[in-house]
Amino acid sequence: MNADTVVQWIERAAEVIEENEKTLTELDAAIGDSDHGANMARGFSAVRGKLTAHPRDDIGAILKMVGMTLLSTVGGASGPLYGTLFLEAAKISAGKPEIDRVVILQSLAAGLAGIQKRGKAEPLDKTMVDALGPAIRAFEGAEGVSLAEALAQAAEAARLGAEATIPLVARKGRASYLGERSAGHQDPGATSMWLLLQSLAEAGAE
Amino acid sequence: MNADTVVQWIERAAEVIEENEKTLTELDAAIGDSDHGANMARGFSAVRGKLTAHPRDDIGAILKMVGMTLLSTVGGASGPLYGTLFLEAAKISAGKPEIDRVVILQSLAAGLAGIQKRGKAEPLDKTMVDALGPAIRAFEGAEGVSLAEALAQAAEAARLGAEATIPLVARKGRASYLGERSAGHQDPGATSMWLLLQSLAEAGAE
Amino acid sequence: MKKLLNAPSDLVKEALAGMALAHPGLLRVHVDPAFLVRADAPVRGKVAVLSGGGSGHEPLHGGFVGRGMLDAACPGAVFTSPTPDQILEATRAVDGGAGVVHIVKNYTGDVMNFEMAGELARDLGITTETVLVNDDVAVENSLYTAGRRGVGATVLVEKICGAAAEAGRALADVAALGRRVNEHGRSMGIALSPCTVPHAGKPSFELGPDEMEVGIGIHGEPGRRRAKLEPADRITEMLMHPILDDLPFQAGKDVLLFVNGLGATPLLELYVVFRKAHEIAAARGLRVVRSLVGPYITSLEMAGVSITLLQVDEEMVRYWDAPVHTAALRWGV
Amino acid sequence: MKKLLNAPSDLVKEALAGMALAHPGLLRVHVDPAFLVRADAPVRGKVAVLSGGGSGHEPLHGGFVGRGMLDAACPGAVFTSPTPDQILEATRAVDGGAGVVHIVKNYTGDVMNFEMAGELARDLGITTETVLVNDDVAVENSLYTAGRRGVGATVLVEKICGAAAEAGRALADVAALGRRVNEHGRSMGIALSPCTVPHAGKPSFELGPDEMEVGIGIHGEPGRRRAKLEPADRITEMLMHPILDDLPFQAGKDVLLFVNGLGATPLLELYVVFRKAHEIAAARGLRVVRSLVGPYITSLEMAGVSITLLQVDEEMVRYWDAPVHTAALRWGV
Ligand SMILES: Nc1ncnc2c1ncn2[C@@H]1O[C@H](COP(=O)(O)OP(=O)(O)O)[C@@H](O)[C@H]1O
Ligand SMILES: Nc1ncnc2c1ncn2[C@@H]1O[C@H](COP(=O)(O)OP(=O)(O)O)[C@@H](O)[C@H]1O
Ligand SMILES: [Mg+2]
Ligand SMILES: [Mg+2]
Ligand SMILES: [Mg+2]
Ligand SMILES: [Mg+2]
Repeated sequence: MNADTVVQWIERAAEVIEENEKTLTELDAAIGDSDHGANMARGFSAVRGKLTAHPRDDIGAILKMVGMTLLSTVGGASGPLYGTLFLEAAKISAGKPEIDRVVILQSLAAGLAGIQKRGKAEPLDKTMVDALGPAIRAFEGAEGVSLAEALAQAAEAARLGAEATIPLVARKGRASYLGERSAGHQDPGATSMWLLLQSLAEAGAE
Repeated sequence: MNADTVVQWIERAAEVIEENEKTLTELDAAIGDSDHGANMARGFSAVRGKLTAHPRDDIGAILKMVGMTLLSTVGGASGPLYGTLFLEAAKISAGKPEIDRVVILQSLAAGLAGIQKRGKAEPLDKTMVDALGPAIRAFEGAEGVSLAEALAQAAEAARLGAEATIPLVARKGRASYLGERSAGHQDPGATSMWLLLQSLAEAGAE
Repeated sequence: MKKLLNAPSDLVKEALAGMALAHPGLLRVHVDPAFLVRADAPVRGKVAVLSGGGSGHEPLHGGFVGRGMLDAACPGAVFTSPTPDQILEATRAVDGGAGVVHIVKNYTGDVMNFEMAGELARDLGITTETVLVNDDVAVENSLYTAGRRGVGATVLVEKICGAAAEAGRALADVAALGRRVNEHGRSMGIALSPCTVPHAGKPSFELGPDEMEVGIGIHGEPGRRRAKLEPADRITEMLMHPILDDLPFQAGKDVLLFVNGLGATPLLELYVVFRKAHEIAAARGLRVVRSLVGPYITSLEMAGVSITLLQVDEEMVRYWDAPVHTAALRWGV
Repeated sequence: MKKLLNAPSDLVKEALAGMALAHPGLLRVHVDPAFLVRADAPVRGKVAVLSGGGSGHEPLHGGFVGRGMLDAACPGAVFTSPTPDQILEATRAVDGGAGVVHIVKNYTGDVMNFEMAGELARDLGITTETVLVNDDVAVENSLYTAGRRGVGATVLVEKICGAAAEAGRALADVAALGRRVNEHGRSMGIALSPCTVPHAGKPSFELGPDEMEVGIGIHGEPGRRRAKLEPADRITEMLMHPILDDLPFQAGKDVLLFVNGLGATPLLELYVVFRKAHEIAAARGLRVVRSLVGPYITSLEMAGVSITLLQVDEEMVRYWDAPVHTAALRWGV
């Protein structure tokens, strides 16, 4: 995967987030404060503005820019977490104009580790971790297939993981205030995480 | 008409006002501030509490008590006006244990004069005057019939007068702020005035 | 609209009891007839300033009782003018021997009840002066209406009269000052959603999701006209232009700009309106020297905003700035 | 719910501009990143007190910027925690060389953004101390939740920390005091009707005419449970008893009783609740020595009330009484 693909990923992600802003808002209305859609849209819109002119020689630098931008525009719980995801991933791919699947795996894993270090969420706490964790495991286990196929499997695992948050009682984040009432609703952050990974798979397929 | 009949009138009025509190509220909601029903009910409830023990030898004293009580409990525009109505009527029948139709006419006329002096409303301004004025003229013109029949005609004139306020544009009171929008709604004060006079007719019929 | 209350007929009485408990050093509550007075009333030798009206506009008037503003406030039932005996007893309770100013919002009921109370006070040898507040530009002041309503300028009249009285000014001066404030203030409001009077159980009018009432009062009655909901900046223009043209406010003058919440409108939105109103005033060549933003004269839970613009002179500003110690306005003490 | 605004994404920015115009001598507004600081910031040698959070809770926090309370406030988007760069820039702007206290409401986003800002501030040589506010008793503080929410006690922590800082107390003392206030404060709220976040266009939940949400927060999310609407006195009991039992508040102690409007509840109703809450506190043997009633920490146009009870000692009362000059709280100056 080269830097152009990474840029395509983020551009696609920004589109997908914008297309799904209403959905994310509604998910966050049911078990939160209705801002996740606007938060993510604001963040990715700011990122998109900076992407076009960004140099294409260092993937880490691109991811760092994405992380810093999300961190300073998204806010809420998702801002620091998504910011950390990209900043930690950026460290792994620092200086590289191209990354192979090993680096991709390490970057995603570093991102997850950063999210869990910052937010202290465990699997099944009903958060974005429940989309990213399965995605990483699927990607890791996708041997003997193309990178594009592996990314697609990761995206599918993220989708299923987000869906699997529906019956869960939230133990982290704003949804946890609702207790049992949080069950029956899909977690907004897990949903946006899936959308991110889906965009990555789409960029990786081209 | 003796004092007992006057007491019956006021007791009947209190009942009728209570029965029609919701109607008066709704009329005052359309072109006012929704309080006329509660105002009148509060006032007549207070009056009813004082009626039972009140001496029956002086109709003027009874009417004065009614006026003072309404004045100190009703509030709003209708409080001073209804208070004045009864206080002015009380002066005419002061000291009398019985009143004939001449005194009744003078009392009502004094009441209307008091209302118009205090509130400065003219006929067709869309106020209680538009029920009381016609009632007085009907009573005055009811020659050769019993007192009961004359009072019934007065009540009917009040009813028609209140209904006739429907198409009028209010020029006095809170409804006047609405301008043209006040047309199409019956005036609450004219309606309560009719109810008062209807109660008087009912008491006079017994 | 749902409400936090017990029996509707106990609402005012219970709220007064709560005020007495919340502000013990500030005011005293008299239960029957109902009125509030400043804790140190009567203040001998000082002109007393008294107002009142229906409940449902809080903090107006009870929240303005205290040093530097109202000596007494008379609360009627919700949206119902207080009665002459309330007003008389309150007048007697605060009469310090220098006369009593009655600040009366121009509604037929308020005017008549205060008039009758004034007559009774006179019979008892208490001199009263009435300052009528009729700042609302939405209604024509003509032979065909009950005159202009008293709305936002009431707060400003109460503050300025209260300060003048506290400073030892004579009765005629305090009243004249109050009238001058009224004459130089203009207001107008809009509503995005109605309010519900507890006894009535339902709002007095309904508004669709894209409608607003223009030229609204503070008693829940419909406004002058219904219009399509517009952005805040356009609404601010719709309020400011009639206000500016009515006095008319002339370039080079100083003004106090008061953006008032009618009850349910968030402070965020009031500041958005203030920003635009300030811009419009400045464009008209006015200097905004003082400001007030918040829910000060409300209409239960009505969502909406009213703007009051007061052309001020040095004396008005001095009395606006003077110390005041009430539940809802406090500075300098 | 309809709103007075222009473009939703400009709401916060325009409101800030309005605040700057309305309170020019009191605060300064920085646009990008967005924050407000007291007009005389930085105050050299004084511990600075900073807070922030999503917009939509006004006057919290921007309305509490000024002498004796907050040096700075960082407003995020509606109901959205501010970002580390906002908090860092505001921290730098008010750092007087004696350290900065960050008052952080216990929400995952607020905590993380302030944490990251604190790390960045440390890198720049600015010492910060975090006071976490988590007074809401409606949520269990357990391994299975994100902890108790910071609600009404935030106002009290900000006032008391602000006063202590103004009095020249050291950073560690101000922080310790703030934590002690938090530890002795308990809150709970109910909602009669929801609010609508501008971007969302519709409320996050619907309530029937005879329903209320019990254990509500200030971000529009549903409460702990839905219940039948009850009379005000019963609702007050439903709030006071969990509050009283949680600390637990013990007979003979002094308390500050704070009855807060969530946005659309009329002041009349807040005082009805105060009356009953005061009675319940007194029945528990508590002495209500201070009170606060009004919309101080809101949730846009939510109708509802929250109660905060703070067990106070002499030091807390002294700092509560100390002069404060902000848009929303002012005394002694
Ligand atoms: N501690 C946490 N760890 C991981 N993810 C979390 C945590 N807390 C919240 N989230 C995620 O953040 C999402 C909510 O984001 P957002 O609505 O933008 O922030 P906020 O909850 O502050 O309004 C949740 O759906 C959840 O996926
Ligand atoms: N100037 C007036 N003269 C006569 N009647 C009036 C006048 N002003 C108002 N009214 C009467 O009072 C009625 C309203 O009474 P009410 O609702 O109790 O008082 P308010 O208008 O103060 O709320 C009107 O319907 C009208 O009949
Ligand atoms: Mg959210
Ligand atoms: Mg009425
Ligand atoms: Mg009325
Ligand atoms: Mg949020």
